[in-house]
Amino acid sequence: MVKTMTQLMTEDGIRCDGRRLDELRNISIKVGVLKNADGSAYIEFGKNKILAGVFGPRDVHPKHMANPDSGILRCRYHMSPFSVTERKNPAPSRREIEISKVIKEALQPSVILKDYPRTVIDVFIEVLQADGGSRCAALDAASVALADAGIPMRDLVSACAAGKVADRIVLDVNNEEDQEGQADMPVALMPNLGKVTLLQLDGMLKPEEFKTCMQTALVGCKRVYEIQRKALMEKYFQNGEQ
Amino acid sequence: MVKTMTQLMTEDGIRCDGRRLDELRNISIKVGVLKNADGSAYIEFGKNKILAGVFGPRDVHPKHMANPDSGILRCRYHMSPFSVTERKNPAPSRREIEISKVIKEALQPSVILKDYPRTVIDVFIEVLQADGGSRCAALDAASVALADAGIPMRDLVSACAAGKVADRIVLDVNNEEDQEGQADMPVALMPNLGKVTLLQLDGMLKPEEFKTCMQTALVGCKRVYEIQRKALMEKYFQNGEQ
Amino acid sequence: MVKTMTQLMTEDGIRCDGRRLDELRNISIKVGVLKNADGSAYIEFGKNKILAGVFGPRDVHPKHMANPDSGILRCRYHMSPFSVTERKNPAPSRREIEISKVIKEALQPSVILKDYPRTVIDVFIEVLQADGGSRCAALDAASVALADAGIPMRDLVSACAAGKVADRIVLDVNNEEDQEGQADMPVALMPNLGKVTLLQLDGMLKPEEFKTCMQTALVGCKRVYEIQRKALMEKYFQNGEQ
Amino acid sequence: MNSQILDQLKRDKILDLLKTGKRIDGRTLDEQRQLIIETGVIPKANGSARVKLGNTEIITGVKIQLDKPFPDLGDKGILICTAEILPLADPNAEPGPPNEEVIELARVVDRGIRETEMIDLHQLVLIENKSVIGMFIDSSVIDSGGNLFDACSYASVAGILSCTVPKWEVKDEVPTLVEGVTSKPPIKTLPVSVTMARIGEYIIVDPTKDEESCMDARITITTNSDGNICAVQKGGSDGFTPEQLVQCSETALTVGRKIRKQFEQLM
Amino acid sequence: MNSQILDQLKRDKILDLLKTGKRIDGRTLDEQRQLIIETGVIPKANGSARVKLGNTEIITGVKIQLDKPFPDLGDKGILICTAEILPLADPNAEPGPPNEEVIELARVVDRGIRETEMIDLHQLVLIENKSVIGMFIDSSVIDSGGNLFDACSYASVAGILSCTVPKWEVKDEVPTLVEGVTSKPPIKTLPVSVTMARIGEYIIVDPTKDEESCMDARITITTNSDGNICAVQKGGSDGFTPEQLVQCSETALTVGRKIRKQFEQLM
Amino acid sequence: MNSQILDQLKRDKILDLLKTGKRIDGRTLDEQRQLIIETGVIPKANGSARVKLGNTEIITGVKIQLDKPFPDLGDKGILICTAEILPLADPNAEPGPPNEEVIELARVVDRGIRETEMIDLHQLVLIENKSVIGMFIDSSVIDSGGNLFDACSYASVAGILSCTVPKWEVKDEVPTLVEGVTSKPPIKTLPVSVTMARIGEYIIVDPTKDEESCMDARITITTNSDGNICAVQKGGSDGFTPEQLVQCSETALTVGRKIRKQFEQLM
Repeated sequence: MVKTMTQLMTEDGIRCDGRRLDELRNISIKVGVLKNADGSAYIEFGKNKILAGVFGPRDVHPKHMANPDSGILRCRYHMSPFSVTERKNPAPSRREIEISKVIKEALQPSVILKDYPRTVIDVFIEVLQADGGSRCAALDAASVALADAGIPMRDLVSACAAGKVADRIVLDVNNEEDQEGQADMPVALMPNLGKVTLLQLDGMLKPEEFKTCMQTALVGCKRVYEIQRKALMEKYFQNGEQ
Repeated sequence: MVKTMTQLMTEDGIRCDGRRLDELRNISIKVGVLKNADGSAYIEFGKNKILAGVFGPRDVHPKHMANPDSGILRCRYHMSPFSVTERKNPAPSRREIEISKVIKEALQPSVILKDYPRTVIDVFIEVLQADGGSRCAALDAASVALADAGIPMRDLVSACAAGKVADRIVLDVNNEEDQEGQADMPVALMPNLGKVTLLQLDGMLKPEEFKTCMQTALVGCKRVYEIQRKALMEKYFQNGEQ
Repeated sequence: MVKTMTQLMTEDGIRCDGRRLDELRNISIKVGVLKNADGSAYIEFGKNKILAGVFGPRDVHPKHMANPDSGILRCRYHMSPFSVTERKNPAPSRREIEISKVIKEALQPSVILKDYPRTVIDVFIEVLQADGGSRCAALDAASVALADAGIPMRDLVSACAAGKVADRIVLDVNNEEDQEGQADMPVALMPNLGKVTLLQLDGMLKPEEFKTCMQTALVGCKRVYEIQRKALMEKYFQNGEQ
Repeated sequence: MNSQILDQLKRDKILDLLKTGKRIDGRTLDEQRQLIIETGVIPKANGSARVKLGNTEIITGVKIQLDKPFPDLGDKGILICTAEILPLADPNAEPGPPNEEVIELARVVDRGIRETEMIDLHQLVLIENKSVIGMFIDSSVIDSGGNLFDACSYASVAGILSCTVPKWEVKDEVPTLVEGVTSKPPIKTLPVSVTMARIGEYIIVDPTKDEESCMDARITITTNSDGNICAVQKGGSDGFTPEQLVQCSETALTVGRKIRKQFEQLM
Repeated sequence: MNSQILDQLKRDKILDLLKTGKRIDGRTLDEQRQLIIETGVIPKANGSARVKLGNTEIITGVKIQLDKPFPDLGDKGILICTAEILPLADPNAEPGPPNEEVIELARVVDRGIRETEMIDLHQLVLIENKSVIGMFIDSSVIDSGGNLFDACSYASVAGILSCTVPKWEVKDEVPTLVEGVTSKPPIKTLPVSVTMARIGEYIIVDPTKDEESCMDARITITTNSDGNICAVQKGGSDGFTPEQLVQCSETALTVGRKIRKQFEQLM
Repeated sequence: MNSQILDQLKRDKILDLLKTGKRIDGRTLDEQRQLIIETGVIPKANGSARVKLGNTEIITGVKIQLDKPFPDLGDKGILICTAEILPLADPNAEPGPPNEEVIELARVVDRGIRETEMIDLHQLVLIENKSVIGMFIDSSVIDSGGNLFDACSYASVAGILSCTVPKWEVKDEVPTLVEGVTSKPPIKTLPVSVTMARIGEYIIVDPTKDEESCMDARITITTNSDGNICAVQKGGSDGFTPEQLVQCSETALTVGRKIRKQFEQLM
């Protein structure tokens, strides 16, 4: 299906997948989906299908990586060979290594590591099917999986992108918009503490657009937060506020 | 030389290399051929030419691999670049890694590891020239090399393949039969304990043929055992029963 | 520019870059050019531009490499991707690994390691632009960087190549002469102790030429030594004999 | 490791139960755990399956793309099965290049499908010696609960069965994708892998992780729709008697038939 | 690590000074260190630069060579920026394959130049889908004194500006080098990367190594000549408030303008 | 390491003997160990040799196959010598990628054969710039008893001398194998590598493993049939005086002549 720029949005601001400018894709989160992991979550975010599993706090191997004053957090973001159009080599790409790092740094302020010196908390993320915004969706699942593992946390981390498509700022950029749009800005927020823990941008924004785009993303993060909270409630309180 | 299926066997059951159905290729084993290794053996099995060297029991590196309750056995099966028709990359292939594992597990029941906690016995196998059945020949040499190294053992391990060629079950599949035959089944036996420690199959066998094929291979293993025993006697008792 | 053999030297013994047979290229050495390294030097030797940085004596990682009776010396010779005509892959080539080893062994006799058991002295060499004789130039910079780091030394190491071009023995082979000449012989000398610590040869020399070539290179080494000494004096004694 | 005390206690308990013909999860010795197969779980892939075998869970995706044939195999398409144990599937799994266990797992899964000749590779040729269809069947273990061999094999087979193969037309020696036209892959037979463990003198089908941690030896036997035995892999640090192996081959056929029925419902 | 005692003491001292509006090296909060750019330092490369930003020093070389385009990007030339921290640049740098910090560094530098569309990649095409010009911009950190992101970015931009691009003529579908003819690369805009660190509630521009060792979070913002914001990368183990981020974007524009003037003198 | 006590004792004993002109195995200082060369030991290879030099044993195989020339070397065939120390050859050898010692070994063996121009590479060209004959000479150390440099070099030379080179005819720009026709490789000269060690003030030829463990420095000199010196490699953690090096070059020529006679018997 060849898509030209003009098809990314109608004149009425309806996007190529039928959404309005400020509308999220469908999101569903399931908590505790894995038996081996200490905590886990599965998210579907648009066409993203992502698993997150958490182990720890546990002993660090190799030992010289341990910190005597604090626990450490490690993160691996990995894409399955079948998750993208062209089969992906299973060895981690430089892109995956960078995303693993920014996700780790986005989760880190939410996790209370001081109480677990010499240990590690491992967050493993597997992207089974990738769509636009996979790093945000991955973060959303990972934060819920950390909570499911019983790790003490200051806040959840809720992530969502915004972007610029056909000269307008839109919430939650999908794959086509990411490929052919003008800007993509993934954002992660600790909603209760009001801190942005991930911010990236690829594209071209005027200074005013930069502000609007970030505000739009933050609104999205807060909506994602409600979905994360509900998913955790559903697992931990039978009568989750459905 | 192009070989068609019909040429693999004559109507009288004579195979492409002149052997009868139940006939082994020429096998010769020399014990103690290496000066540095604690034990060693060289086998010629048909056109296979294979060296096995054993070191140990010795300290384990890296140390975290050591088992405080038992010795461990490690095995590396490796093919020389010049051992096959097309020059082989010297880095170990996935095939070599798998064969290293099944050989290790085939040798393991024969070796008494309990008495050597925290140590390792290393078995290194080098295929200098490869023919059909190289993993069996490698095993035969490795077991003799373990005995030569003075490692306490419950039994030798004797290995030989059988297979299906031109609709008949044959002993000791050679290279052409392996490439163009219908089945190849490498088997390893501890002859005195009556235990099969390696069994693989590639091909297609009816249930009855499966039994016959295994029995055929076991007969071969026992014949190989006599050759292994004789080789050890020749080294350790000057008047080996030649 | 296509260069034929005859163009490498005029009948009067003037070389393709205008030098006489026994003339060095321009050499300049700056000491202490890096802020992080414990010692450093930058050399321009013809068109070679090479940095050397020294760290240590410091703890060895991984620890099992440490020697309880002596310090150890490590050396990495590395070429920048942009240092040669065709962009070079940044991963170390087999050539770079070999040169790292011969440089380490050429420096080793000059460094007093006994007083620093369990430690390492790391010598890192980066070839920013490569010309003929880069290993000699690298050695010259590395030895000065070791001195700059305050490592106790028995002598400096001074290196220079000689070779055979158009049937004549020449000092300090440049890139064209290395590529199209008849022999290249890099030599390193501890000038005060009179010991040759590096000697390699690629090419074809008659026995008499071998001696002449080595003697020529040794004269070059001694001249390089004066330049190294002057560079160190300039840093450590304001009134360096410029 | 068998030598560890916990494993020894586990083994004692499991053996005590086996003497009475029972297993810790209540199964009989030749009974598999429940197998749940769901296909089409990765819509972007050409085929996919999620398989649960007891506590073990696998996701397999199939990617189909134009490829060049292997040298000397110019009359065959390409079929490659891989398997990996994701680090989230097991506390002991480690990220990084595959170790020998994972390599064995992948190769045994691949061999079962290859040696039964499940797919007619000749039908995947577009231009002999030049251009063929490649099928990449990648299995990821997402929860490790024992018997990864069978679970990955089932997920791979189900993934293949769920496939739609794109159509390429050869025009002027160049294969060109024909939009919107697909077909099923050329299936010739249904391979079923059955893995058994020996604990003491008992042979049990489809071992759990606990059973595997104290087994003596392991055997995986793959049969095809015609009741042939096509691939065998013995594993583990001890052996089998020849009689036990014959018994295993019969069990593999019997148990295999039930699984094959589940596959047939996917066709 | 923040937890180490020395870093804590350093942080206390730095924070005390910041409360009075000062930094340990005497700069104001939004003041960059002196930037010294020298080009043509590697004559054998097609372009090169040596950049000093305070105690940080970078050498960048640009190599230009014939290449094949990426699949699906047949109408664009190739531009690849890399970065590495030489082991002589830092006592903690280690030889060997790049770790995650170095990979992030290289990717952020590359993204800044790519997303601003500094170079018109369409002009690097020789034969569509077949033959293009490839530009490899390799930066080596030779002295590490903090803010490697900006220093590598400046060195890369300066290296590109100093480039002479060889000329290839296409004859009979074969690109042939035309000796002695070169041109400047097709520059569309000048990217400027500005990195800021948050320490406590203070945002400081162009952090030194000491400031980085005790910062809470980091942000790198790249702007182009038209005053657009084109690339952002947040790093570090804590976050920013949205207000701080807006402030950072404004600072990036203001500070960026000064740096861009330095670049313009190279053109 | 020299510093270890055992090595020191060994060194003391070896030096005491050297003062009386003797070595621990009874040889004179400039005497090589017995060299036994057997060729054709790997019939499936195009050439092969097993070499014993005292307790050191090497197997070399030569594979000859069609190849593409290196860029800019389109008028030359390909010749690559490798060497590896098998883990069964030495208790200290480790499986895995080659370390710096093994890389040096391989490169010195390769250089000796390359720089003497043993093989006329121009005669290995089938179609200039397109298609050449490649010779891969792979040496495996199977027993390590000192002086691997010379032993691998001798095995490589013997392997080459034993080679039969297949014939390819060029038809319509395509090289085609001519069955049953072979020739000898185009040999121009016979390289002989001679390695010497310095222990104290003594220079000894063909050091054993014990002698190597306490030597001060090492030198390998390769000469050709015309008595030229073609390749030199100094190794070890100390140096030589210029006079010692001249002495070594003379010894390399004298000792080399005897070895060359052994090679001539293989031709």
